[in-house]
Amino acid sequence: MRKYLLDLTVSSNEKLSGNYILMKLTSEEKLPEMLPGQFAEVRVDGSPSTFLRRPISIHYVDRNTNELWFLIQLVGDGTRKLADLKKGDLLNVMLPLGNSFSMPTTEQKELLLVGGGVGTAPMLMLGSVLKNLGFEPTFLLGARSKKDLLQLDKFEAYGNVFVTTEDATYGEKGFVTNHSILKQKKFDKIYTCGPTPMMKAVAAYASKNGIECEVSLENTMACGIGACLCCVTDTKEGHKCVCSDGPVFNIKDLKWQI
Amino acid sequence: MRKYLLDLTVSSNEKLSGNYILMKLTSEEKLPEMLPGQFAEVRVDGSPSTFLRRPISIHYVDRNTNELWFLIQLVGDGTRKLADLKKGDLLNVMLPLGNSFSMPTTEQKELLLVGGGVGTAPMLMLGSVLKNLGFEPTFLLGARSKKDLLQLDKFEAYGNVFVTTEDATYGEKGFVTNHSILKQKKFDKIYTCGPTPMMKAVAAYASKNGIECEVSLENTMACGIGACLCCVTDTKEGHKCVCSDGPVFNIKDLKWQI
Amino acid sequence: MADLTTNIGKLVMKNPVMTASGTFGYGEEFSDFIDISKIGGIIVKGTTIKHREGNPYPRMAETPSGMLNAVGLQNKGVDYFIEHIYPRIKDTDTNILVNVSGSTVADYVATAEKIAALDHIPAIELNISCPNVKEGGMAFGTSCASAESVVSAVRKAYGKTLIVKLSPNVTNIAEIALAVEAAGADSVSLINTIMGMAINAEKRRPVLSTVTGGLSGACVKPIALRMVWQVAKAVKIPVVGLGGIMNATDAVEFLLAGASAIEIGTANFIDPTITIKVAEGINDYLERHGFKSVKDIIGQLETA
Amino acid sequence: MADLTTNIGKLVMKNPVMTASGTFGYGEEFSDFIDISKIGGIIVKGTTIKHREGNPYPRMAETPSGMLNAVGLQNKGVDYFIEHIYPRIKDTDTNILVNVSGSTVADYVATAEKIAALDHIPAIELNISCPNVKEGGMAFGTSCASAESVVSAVRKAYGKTLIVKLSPNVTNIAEIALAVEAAGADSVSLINTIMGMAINAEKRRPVLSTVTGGLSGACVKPIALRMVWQVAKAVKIPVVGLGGIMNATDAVEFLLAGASAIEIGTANFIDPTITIKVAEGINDYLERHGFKSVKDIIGQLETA
Ligand SMILES: Cc1cc2nc3c(=O)[nH]c(=O)nc-3n(C[C@H](O)[C@H](O)[C@H](O)COP(=O)(O)OP(=O)(O)OC[C@H]3O[C@@H](n4cnc5c(N)ncnc54)[C@H](O)[C@@H]3O)c2cc1C
Ligand SMILES: Cc1cc2nc3c(=O)[nH]c(=O)nc-3n(C[C@H](O)[C@H](O)[C@H](O)COP(=O)(O)OP(=O)(O)OC[C@H]3O[C@@H](n4cnc5c(N)ncnc54)[C@H](O)[C@@H]3O)c2cc1C
Ligand SMILES: Cc1cc2nc3c(=O)[nH]c(=O)nc-3n(C[C@H](O)[C@H](O)[C@H](O)COP(=O)(O)O)c2cc1C
Ligand SMILES: Cc1cc2nc3c(=O)[nH]c(=O)nc-3n(C[C@H](O)[C@H](O)[C@H](O)COP(=O)(O)O)c2cc1C
Ligand code: FES
Ligand code: FES
Repeated sequence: MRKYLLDLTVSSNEKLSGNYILMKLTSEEKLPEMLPGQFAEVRVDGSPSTFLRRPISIHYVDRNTNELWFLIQLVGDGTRKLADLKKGDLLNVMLPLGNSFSMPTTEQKELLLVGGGVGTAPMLMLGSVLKNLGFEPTFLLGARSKKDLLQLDKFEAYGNVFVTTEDATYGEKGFVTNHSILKQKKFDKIYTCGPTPMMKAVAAYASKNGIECEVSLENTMACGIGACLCCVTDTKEGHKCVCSDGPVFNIKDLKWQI
Repeated sequence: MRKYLLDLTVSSNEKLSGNYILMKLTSEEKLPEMLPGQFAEVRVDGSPSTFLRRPISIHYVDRNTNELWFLIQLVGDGTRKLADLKKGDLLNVMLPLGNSFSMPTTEQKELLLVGGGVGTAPMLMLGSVLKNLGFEPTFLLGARSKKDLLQLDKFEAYGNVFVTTEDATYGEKGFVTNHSILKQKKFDKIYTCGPTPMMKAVAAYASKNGIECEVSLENTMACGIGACLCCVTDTKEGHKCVCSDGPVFNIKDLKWQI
Repeated sequence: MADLTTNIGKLVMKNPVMTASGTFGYGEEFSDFIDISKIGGIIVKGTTIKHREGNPYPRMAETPSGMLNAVGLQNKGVDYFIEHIYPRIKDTDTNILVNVSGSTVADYVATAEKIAALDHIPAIELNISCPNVKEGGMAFGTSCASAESVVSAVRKAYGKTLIVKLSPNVTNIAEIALAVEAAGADSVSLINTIMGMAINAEKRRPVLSTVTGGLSGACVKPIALRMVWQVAKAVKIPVVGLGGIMNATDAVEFLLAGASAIEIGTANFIDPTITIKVAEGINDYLERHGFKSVKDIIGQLETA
Repeated sequence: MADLTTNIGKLVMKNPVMTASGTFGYGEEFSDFIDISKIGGIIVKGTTIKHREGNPYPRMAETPSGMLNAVGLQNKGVDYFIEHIYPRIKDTDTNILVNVSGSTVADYVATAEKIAALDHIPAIELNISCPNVKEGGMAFGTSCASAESVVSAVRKAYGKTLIVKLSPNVTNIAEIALAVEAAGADSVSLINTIMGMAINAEKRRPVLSTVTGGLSGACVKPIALRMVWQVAKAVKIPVVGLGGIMNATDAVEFLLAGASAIEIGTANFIDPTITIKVAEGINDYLERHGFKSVKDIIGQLETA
């Protein structure tokens, strides 16, 4: 897929509950094709401690308004600087980068999309694409606390949403893998993105139940396009780049001890 | 004189003609004592290429409004970043630094204040102080072109103002040292700040005519308080720091070939 | 348009901008962003005789105005390169150079010999300065004797343009450059990364899997520029300068310090079009200052 | 409040924060901003046997996340120090150390002897690593033999705590540290500045009067941290770590890497209160992680 280097215009940049922002970006040109699971490398200007670009997932693409959405957790200087951007400011992005979640096979009907924390970001785009294809995806979203649950209303537009919070402020208490839906319903394919321990627990559940499972990994990145080999992960075929061979991997290809 | 490290609040930041800004800063506290010729070391935040503070002269202190004024030429990333500051933003400054212009002796009545380019900055504060002491200072201000003439109306409040521009767009054409006022009037003391070639020409005029002359030097600075010895200039007593022994020097103490 | 052509040994380049090994993949990774044939030369990934998995992750840490890497020469080996990658890139209309690494003199020689057989590879860059591998690598580049031994051996086996990439982790880089010149190198390139380290204070652990890594990016420019100047004064062969070049002004500084060509590394990550911008910016500088050719500024720093 | 006291040889410090020579004047320059007696130790300017004018200006160039300086040990000489400066600063309620420099072994010894007579100076830092002087300076710090010779000579003449400041401009800093330890030093401090260079492309001239200068500031931290770690593993004497420390987290990293104390240099220029903030920040770190004493984290980096 062709990659672009673009100056996009911020059309809105909203502070969400907790420590998150929802940034919408637009362009005079039609936004390029992007697939669910892909990401952008964002240049952060005016932050002396931010030397490299920052990888941010494609949260959603609204083709009607020609807007690209980012859902960003403010964890350090780079992301905090992004929160300062105002409507009309420009943001330089390289995109779309990486592979994408694979579409279900003809036998796979019941799809579970598991997101944890800001790892829910790519799940919205994935859910919308699956819904457009006629699926009724199930979302299972986990968070520390109610304030860390992001975009619930948006997810509800594309499927049933189940929630766990660690402090029981919303949905069921505990981790996503404890949620009762996993006992009630049989899924054919699981997609997940979130903290590594969560993804490993989900992968363990999937592999125990013989369910196909794709995970979206994080890693420290420099180039974002497979050129520097800084972002590798262990796979059965050796080191693979998370930025270009991933970020999405099928758990059967990883060397996870699950 | 005691030095302070302060977070001042921008009360206005005006773009002037040419490539200059007039920044006014205030504080809830009374601004400290400052003398004409002293400067501040300004911390520039959010500019990745600006590692050290930037020295900026005290342009003027308005005790009625409790405002400190900076007159700044935008030459690089640091000064350009300062131009982005808006009313209400904070600016971290160390001040007042350096020595100051010395007050005239009892025999010195006719005072000439020569400023070139943004070197006019400290001359406004000096003029206002001299006027308050009962003097009628004469200002001789030089600039490339009309658009580089700054704050003329302000200077006029404190004395007669004569002007040269290199392109004859305002006042007499040429350099300050060509101005006819130097032939018409005999001065007892000259203060000057501006580009080094201009200050040397002024110093040569002063020394030829036996007039006392003080110049305000520039140099590359790191600490601004005499601690690092990065900013020395040659004097008859050896290397002296422009930041703490200066920026104001009497030309008789310098080793200028004039 | 000024004349941007420059020579490194027998190598003729349309402009002095090359890409630094390990930062530009095989060039293809950047072809969505720029026309890579407009670059003076593309130096591909560090290539070794055998497949190398490289170091475990994490392999990268950001630092003030720079980054540390600990990739450790991950590559599929020279045979894989020849069979699978070379055919894809060989017809790019620019110079394609291979960065050759090894753990023993024999490894270096064997790899260089295989590359010598490739018609469309006019030169190699011999990497005797990688700080991220346990054996060989930097060790060859930190003493005159070992640098001399590996370069002479490769020189015998490799007839095309031989550029030797020096390590900055030494007391006297000019001395090493002289040894390399005496051993028959056509050119030296410098600097490779500087050995550095990052710590995660909260976890009380190193950030990199290998504890130490190689520092690159804007932060190293003052050191790189100094070394290029020292080496250019010492040797007669052309020098290729790199380390922290982020824009055309930086590149001009290296040319003035004595480099006949420059390489851009880490800056590619921040702006994938930077190579083209730097080539254009060098041209602008030359025109603005009234120089007809880039050769008019090489080594023209006035220090008197 | 955690226990911040730390020892360097016989020197006891109330906290591990010192000021790096040449960046903090004689301490007095900062007393409008902070109570300097709250700093663990103040290392005053490089002092030589005779008055030195230092290098011509310009002496400073800003670089990405750092700066170059070419001060060249400007100072009025040790006698002037003893007569005019020492009386003013001697009663400051903290450790005042003198950074001793020289062009010959005899110079170093003579200066150290004079300082030894001062009751309120409990230690010296022997600067064998200044890159900005023509003679001596760094030359002593870049070979084991010369480092050994100057340190043994000073050791004989100086009975109090002797800290030797090492140059980073070497192939193997641990080797130099071992030589210095063998010669009788009580401690080593590192790093001094890294030799670098800046060019004004428009003027085609070096920025500094001396062409090259010493690089310091945030940009050098990864290199300094690596060297401190290497040296701390090699020697038994306590190590003082510095180079690019800008905040308390940086300081903790050096302690974890094995430094028993740290020095702050260039950061003083950006924030004249930084020494106090770092001391407080180290305390916060210790409390947050449940450590009773700073000694509990010195060298406690887990690399396994
Ligand atoms: C493919 C990919 C997609 C991503 N998508 C999103 C997204 O949609 N929304 C979002 O908020 N974040 C996303 N991230 C994470 C995001 O890139 C980091 O949070 C961001 O780079 C932090 O930058 P910073 O300057 O704010 O923090 P820094 O100051 O760089 O770091 C702050 C803290 O975060 C840790 N950290 C930094 N980068 C990473 C990383 N890549 N992985 C794990 N920990 C890190 C640091 O170790 C440090 O503890 C994604 C990461 C990857 C690799
Ligand atoms: C005591 C003193 C008082 C000053 N007062 C004022 C003032 O009131 N208003 C004002 O606009 N400027 C003043 N200056 C100059 C001001 O400090 C510089 O213009 C500023 O530091 C440039 O910062 P920058 O990041 O914008 O430019 P940079 O990117 O740092 O530099 C841009 C260009 O300016 C040159 N330059 C940078 N600093 C200096 C310097 N100190 N002297 C000479 N050339 C320099 C550089 O070589 C470069 O060519 C003063 C300087 C001193 C020493
Ligand atoms: C991620 C990464 C990988 C690198 N791999 C190699 C390599 O394989 N061979 C080599 O000679 N240099 C390698 N280098 C060093 C660069 O080619 C270059 O010498 C160094 O980064 C300094 O230049 P820069 O500051 O412009 O990046 C690598 C650098 C980076 C950042
Ligand atoms: C302006 C300046 C002057 C210095 N003078 C000396 C000196 O006289 N003696 C010395 O041993 N080190 C001197 N240094 C080196 C510092 O003490 C310190 O080793 C170096 O700057 C690295 O630390 P930093 O990055 O925290 O500044 C000087 C550094 C600077 C920036
Ligand atoms: S970040 Fe460079 S290869 Fe993935
Ligand atoms: S700038 Fe440090 S002494 Fe003047």
